Amino acid sequence: MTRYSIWSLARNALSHHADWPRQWRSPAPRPAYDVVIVGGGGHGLATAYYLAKEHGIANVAVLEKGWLGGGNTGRNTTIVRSNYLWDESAALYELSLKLWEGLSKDLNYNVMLSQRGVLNLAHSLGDVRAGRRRAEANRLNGIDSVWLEPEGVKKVCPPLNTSASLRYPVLGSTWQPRGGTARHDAVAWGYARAADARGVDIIQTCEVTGIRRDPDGRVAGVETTQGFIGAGKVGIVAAGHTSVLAAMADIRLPIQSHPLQALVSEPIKPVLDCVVMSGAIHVYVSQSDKGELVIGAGIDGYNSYAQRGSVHVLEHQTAALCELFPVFARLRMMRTWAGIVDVCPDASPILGKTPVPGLFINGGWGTGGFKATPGSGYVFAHTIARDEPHPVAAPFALERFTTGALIDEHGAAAVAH
Amino acid sequence: MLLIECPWCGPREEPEFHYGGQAHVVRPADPAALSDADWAAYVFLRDNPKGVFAERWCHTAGCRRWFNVLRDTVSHRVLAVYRMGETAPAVDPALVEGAR
Amino acid sequence: MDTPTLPAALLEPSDPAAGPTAGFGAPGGPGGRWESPLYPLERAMAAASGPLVTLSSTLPRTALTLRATEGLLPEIGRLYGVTPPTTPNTWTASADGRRLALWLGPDEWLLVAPDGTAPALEAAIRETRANDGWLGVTDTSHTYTTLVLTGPRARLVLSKGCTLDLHPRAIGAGACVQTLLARTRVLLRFTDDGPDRADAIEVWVRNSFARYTVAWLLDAMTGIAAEPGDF
Amino acid sequence: MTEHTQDGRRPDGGLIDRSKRLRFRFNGHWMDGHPGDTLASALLANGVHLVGRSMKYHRPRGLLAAGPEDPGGLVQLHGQDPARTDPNCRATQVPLVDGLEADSVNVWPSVERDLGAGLGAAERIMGAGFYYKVMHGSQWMWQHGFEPLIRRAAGFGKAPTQPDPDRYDHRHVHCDVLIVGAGPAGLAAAQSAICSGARVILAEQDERLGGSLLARDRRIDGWSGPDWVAAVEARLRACPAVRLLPRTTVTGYYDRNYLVALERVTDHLPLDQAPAGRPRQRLWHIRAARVVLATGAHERPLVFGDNDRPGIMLAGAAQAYLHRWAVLPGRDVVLFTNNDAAYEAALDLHAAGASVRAIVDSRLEPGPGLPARARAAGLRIMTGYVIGGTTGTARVTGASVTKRDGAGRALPHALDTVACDLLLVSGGWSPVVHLFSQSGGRLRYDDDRVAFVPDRAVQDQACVGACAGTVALAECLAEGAAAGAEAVRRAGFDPGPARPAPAVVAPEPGTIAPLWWARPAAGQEHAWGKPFVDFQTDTTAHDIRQAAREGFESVEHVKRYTLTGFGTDQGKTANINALGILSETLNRPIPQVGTTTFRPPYTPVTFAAMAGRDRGDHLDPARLTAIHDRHVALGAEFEDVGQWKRPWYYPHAGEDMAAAVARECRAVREAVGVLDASTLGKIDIQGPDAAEFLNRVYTNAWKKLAIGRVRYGVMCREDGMVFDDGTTARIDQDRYLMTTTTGNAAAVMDHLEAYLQTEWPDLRVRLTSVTEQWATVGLAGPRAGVLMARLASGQDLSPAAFPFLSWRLAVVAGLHARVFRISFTGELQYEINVPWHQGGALWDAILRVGVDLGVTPYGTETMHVLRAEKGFIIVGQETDGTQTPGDLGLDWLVSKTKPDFIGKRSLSRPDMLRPDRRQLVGLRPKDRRPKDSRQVFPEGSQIVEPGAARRPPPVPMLGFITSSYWSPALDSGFALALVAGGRARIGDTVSVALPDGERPAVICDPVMYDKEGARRDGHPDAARRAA
Repeated sequence: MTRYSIWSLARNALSHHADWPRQWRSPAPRPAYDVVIVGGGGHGLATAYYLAKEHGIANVAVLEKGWLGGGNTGRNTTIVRSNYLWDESAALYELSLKLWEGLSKDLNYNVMLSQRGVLNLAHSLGDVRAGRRRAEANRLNGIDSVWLEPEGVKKVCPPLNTSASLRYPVLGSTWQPRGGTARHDAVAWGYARAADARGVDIIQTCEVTGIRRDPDGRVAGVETTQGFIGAGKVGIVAAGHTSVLAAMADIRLPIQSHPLQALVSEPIKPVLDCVVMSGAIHVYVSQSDKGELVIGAGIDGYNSYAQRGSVHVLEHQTAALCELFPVFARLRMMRTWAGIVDVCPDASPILGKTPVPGLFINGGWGTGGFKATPGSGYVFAHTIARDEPHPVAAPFALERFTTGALIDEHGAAAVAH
Repeated sequence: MLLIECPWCGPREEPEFHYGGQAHVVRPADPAALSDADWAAYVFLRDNPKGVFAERWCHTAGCRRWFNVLRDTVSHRVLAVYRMGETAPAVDPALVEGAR
Repeated sequence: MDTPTLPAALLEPSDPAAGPTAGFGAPGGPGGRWESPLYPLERAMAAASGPLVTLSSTLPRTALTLRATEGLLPEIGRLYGVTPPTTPNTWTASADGRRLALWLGPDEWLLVAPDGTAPALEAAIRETRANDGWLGVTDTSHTYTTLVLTGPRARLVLSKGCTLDLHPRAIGAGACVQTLLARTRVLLRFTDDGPDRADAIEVWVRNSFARYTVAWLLDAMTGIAAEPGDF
Repeated sequence: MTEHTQDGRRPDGGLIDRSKRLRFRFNGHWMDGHPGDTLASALLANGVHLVGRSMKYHRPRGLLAAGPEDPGGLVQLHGQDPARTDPNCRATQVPLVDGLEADSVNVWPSVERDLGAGLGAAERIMGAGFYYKVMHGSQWMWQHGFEPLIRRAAGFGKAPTQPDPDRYDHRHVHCDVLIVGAGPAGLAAAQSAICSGARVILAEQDERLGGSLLARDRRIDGWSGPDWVAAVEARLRACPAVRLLPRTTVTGYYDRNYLVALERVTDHLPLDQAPAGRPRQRLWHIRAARVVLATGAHERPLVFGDNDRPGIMLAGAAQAYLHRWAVLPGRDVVLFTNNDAAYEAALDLHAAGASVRAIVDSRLEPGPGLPARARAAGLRIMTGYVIGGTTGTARVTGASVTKRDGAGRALPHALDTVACDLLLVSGGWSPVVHLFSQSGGRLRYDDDRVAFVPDRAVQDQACVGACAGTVALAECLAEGAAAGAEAVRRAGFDPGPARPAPAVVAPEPGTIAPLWWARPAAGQEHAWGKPFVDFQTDTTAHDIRQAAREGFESVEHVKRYTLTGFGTDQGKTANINALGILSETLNRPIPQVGTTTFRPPYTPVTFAAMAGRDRGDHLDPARLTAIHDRHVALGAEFEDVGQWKRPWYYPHAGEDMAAAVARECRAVREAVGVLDASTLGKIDIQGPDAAEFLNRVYTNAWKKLAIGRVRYGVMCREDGMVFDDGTTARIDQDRYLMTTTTGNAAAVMDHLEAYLQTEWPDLRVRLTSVTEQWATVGLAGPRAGVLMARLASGQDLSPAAFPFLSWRLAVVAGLHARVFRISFTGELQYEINVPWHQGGALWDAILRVGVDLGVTPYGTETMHVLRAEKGFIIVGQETDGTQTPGDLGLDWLVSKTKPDFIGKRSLSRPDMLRPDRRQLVGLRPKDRRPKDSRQVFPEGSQIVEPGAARRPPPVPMLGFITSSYWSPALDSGFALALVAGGRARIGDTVSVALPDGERPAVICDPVMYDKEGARRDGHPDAARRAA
């Protein structure tokens, strides 16, 4: 792997950037691999990378039906934070945030992590109680979360309207300074390049159409649009299509797929220097390095695989934006899009083994998967490699729906739904 | 924005409706007789097909009736609307995007 | 139309203290027996009204929510003077126009009758219960605030917050629909009770939302004269 | 200061009103224009080509196009009112108004001398993906050094610093036919659809109808283009079923022919001329039975070295400026084309007096139509040549013409550098398929037209004219007419006889051969300067090739890696060239490289227009009780509970919240308090199976509740978690009245209806919400009985005659009421329900009659304190969706004998049986200091074992505080908490972990006040004192 640096950049500038090597190969699939990862998004690529790096398993293929990062990795609003309520989630997302903090260096790829801080606003006394509770739990879990009164919120985010005359005034906020945003595409590309360098085969436009099992029920490989590929183990990491793939192995999941829409404004000069989330009035916003305001909200209510949502949802979230930031009202919505999010009943992911030996699932992240990318890949790689859950992943096993040990993060999800 | 034909009120815009997820999930007659796993399946496991989905909607802002809809989750096309207690009608496969 | 052979109690208020002029204060005013949530807004509503659109509120009426099966409707019709309609999203009226039946759902109607007749009407309808365990009747007279929009641009004002096809070709006198207006559920009843049989559209909204709805309508009426009036 | 004159304006012609002069200011210079001008046409009339600077390299940029596809001419509009400043406006779409002020964006200190342009050598480094390859070594350096620089450099205009003062409108309409675009095809469609009775809407983004007919010299039936347009417009306006929407851009095409359009209502009017009350913009929501897309086509530029200088313009744009605005954008003209149609621009400019120095055609053999006319006109035509590069800085000064080598590459040396001040370019036309694609339609690449054209439609629609790839005017008109008639027919109307085809005078469109990049010869690729593809994001052909080389082969990857198409123009002129270059680089045909999907909006939409009227108080309805005005008059502070405004507390003059709440608490415990409880949900339940229904939805037993009695119940969801609680009264044999919590009222109603309609349709039960039928006022306190007796004179409502948990009909203050004896405070309490509209009268009477008893209005905060002293839960405060009834100490409410109720089965799952589940307990400060109200633990505080918080994280947490208050009655702070295995730990000392250290606390029974319930029927002492 050619290392990226200011020197390599300068050297390549001399040749007008004509000599840069491919960031990852485009190999034909081999007949079989030790592990096949289904899904070339951030989580899948991270899984492959950590399988190779942490567990020495490099005979791995990542199969992507379209282009790398073309699913939710390239469609989310790029928020990174770890201020989750329950211990299990806090461990997972904080592990992830710690990996984020060293990720650019680890991957030799600038993923543009920008730790400019995340506000989760409270608009009712109930929000205040929940916010304080979360900040306190975070603090005891070693997460840098604090509670801010409205004056403190205004200080952190001057353009925010903290006037008491708002329909739902800002009564305070949690504040995680280490939270922020990252460049979503770079995460996929950086992991792909690093995984490829360790020998992982990344195969695009290769759609999995079936999961083949041995007579004894163990997974044997996957049928794809490029033919059968044998596999000792298969990991499904295909956000938006988790249920569809699981169904190929006759597994029903407590997952429903919904559209999640987002939008950006035209680029403007820097005006917003942190991430602002409001679950109560349904909007969250940050400003990208390109100058666009990146805005999201809650999911559309119905099941869909269309990557398309309903416009009234966007109207409600822009109304909420205009309420919180009246100075943004004249700015313009430039681009909208939607992803498909797999939602679990308790707003926590499913991460671990399945009833089919050799088949593993990592999905159901709902609206919050991007921030978990490194941690998810890290613990999932461990789970696949050792055939037993990583301790941080263990509580997220499918069995929790039978025992009742749910990890209900509705209060901590960006928007309660 | 979906346009949904309420069986009584006719086509109305999506915000008038409340989504109820998969249709035809029958509540077990004797939950106590079920294993934990079977009960969990009833409470949590739902179909999530890419293609035709039989689902429930309630016309909350209108006549407050629940009814069933067959909808293509890829094209969002509403393929059929029928009342509670009725069985799903057959669908012309040519109309289904998700099957492609 | 059924010939009404109604007991007097169903025609006129049974409670002599009720009625629009009764109570502690002026009708609709503060402290009255029927204190409208709109009394602080009546002046603004009058001021905003003009030849293109008027906004006002109605006098109190009795309203009963009726739940029944279709088989019970003829009997209720005989009793009430008008048979509740089975055609969705329509309303029917008694011969004298004082009693209305609005379709709310396949087994649900809103009976609208002169103020003060609720107790007797409810009791009378309940009598029919012997026929059918499915019957329900609930006095909802005090649940709604009813507004009236008239004028050639009444529909235009509603179209700013209502997704229905409000074109006269699609909806006209005799229709009643439950839908959303801005961010609130409403019941719209279309009549031709305006001047020269023009539109008079009743907007039924639950009391707690009344001021929001009026404020919203007043805002939607602002500048209406400067807007192309075609619909 | 330079005085600009309109020396670019021709003496006659154009669709402008020369009788009026409009003054406007650009970058500080005052200039003139006329009504009918856009800012772009007025600037060109004044000889201004340099409008702005590009995003990355700060290159000078001018006006490439004349419409919404223009990538470069972004300005910040100012007005008299700084709150109305508007960033990133496209000069080609800004109608000129008197007094308009505009500045270039992203320049410092000025567009002419911009320091950002001095990057010099650094530019060389900044190839595609440059950011990803540096600054990955140190998070600190990146975030504090480099990223702020990038952020400051990026972005164009500046956000306003004040709230937007304008109004925005929404409309919802339905129609039989929506025609998008009023060019020739759209007008023809409209013309054949009108007068049939069908409802037709014609939306046009421009302020004038006509589209390309305003920008070309055409004749239809002997009329000039604009005259024909005017005649059609007059016919359309005469038809009442037609709605014309000029200045209205259809921006989004959604499911089932649902389209959204932005109308600019007053943006074209000076502030003082906008009628009062009119909205600035209006968002139309259109549900159409059929849609006719007549959205036209965008011309695309050619890619060659330094192809971005001001004065380089699309050929068709120059024609538009000439014909529509009578502006000659240059005097010495060179045309560079790969198609015949662009020759017309050279001919038009030649006819208008410009000197056409050369027509450079990349093809060896132009077609026979327009090129022949150009030749006949004596114009110099160079076929088989390309332009390699250009000269000039703030404006193009010359074009270097070069031959192509055997591989079709541009040779590195110029055959001739032709001096010019206007370089016209035309790479062919791209149909505007954005809306078609948004609707789900599939595109097809057409090799002959060198463009993507609509293929399979999935909605009820038709594409006509240039949008469908049709070029010849006569065919556009015919397609439009046919589509209009067909749409009318499908809607069930008779379009009448077809009009005869009009006689059209227009040039033959001719042929085209693709030229994606006039690529220099091998090894000389950088000889001619930067070949720009996306003029706004500064993507070059080299960037695209580099991306492909690095493995970004999907067009989506290339776009993201190079930022092609990510500007405010969304790549309208760039995307197809990028695709062409990628296709050549990968040596794969364009259809195999793919296209991108188009998503809304077609052009950007103002946020406030999306929000419409849902701003300020209209963001969400504030639900008010019948008694609201009384609370306001009493000076109440309000709490938002769902959409409701509830009185929180009623501060007297000089009182803070703590003092007010303490006073209210004492009033209830010692005298009598009055609470507006109207917001609780109320459901009238009728039918012979009502008791059975209650038995299934509540956890406890309901079949034996007597008429006149009331019972408390808790309901779960199927997962066994507490969902809501409240009391239900038996009103009659088959009739019950259920109350729900305020916030859950609608959810409970939905929950119950769903079970009735979908699971248990056999149950004869009818539900009707009566939340707003009743106003509810609670009287609580030892003197409540006395007050009640006064209000209900002649009726014995004393605790002896009217037992706890029962209800009565009564006349209260002269009003017919239902009175309930329930208690959420532990005191003697009556809940009086009267018809909603009489709530105010009841409240007035209570305060009047009870004044000597010390009757005191109390708010939700006091209510919360009092109920917490009694250990009563509040759903949503003691619960968060993860508590079973048992967790809350409500096991006594869970029937052991009922075979089933909603959620019952879930309660026996393994996790529900864990002894260490968090259970509701009370908590008191261990070292209690009387009168010290600081001894109130913050709500949400976590509870740990003593000393644990001093250890490094993660610190095991036992639970947390759900409710915490100062209790005047206990003279102490106290709390309710959920603590692991808490009920078995009563008496234990634990720590409340606060940011500044641990506080010791003792776990206790959650009922901390009057555990024996002696006060429920009225405290005898208090009652005696009151008497």
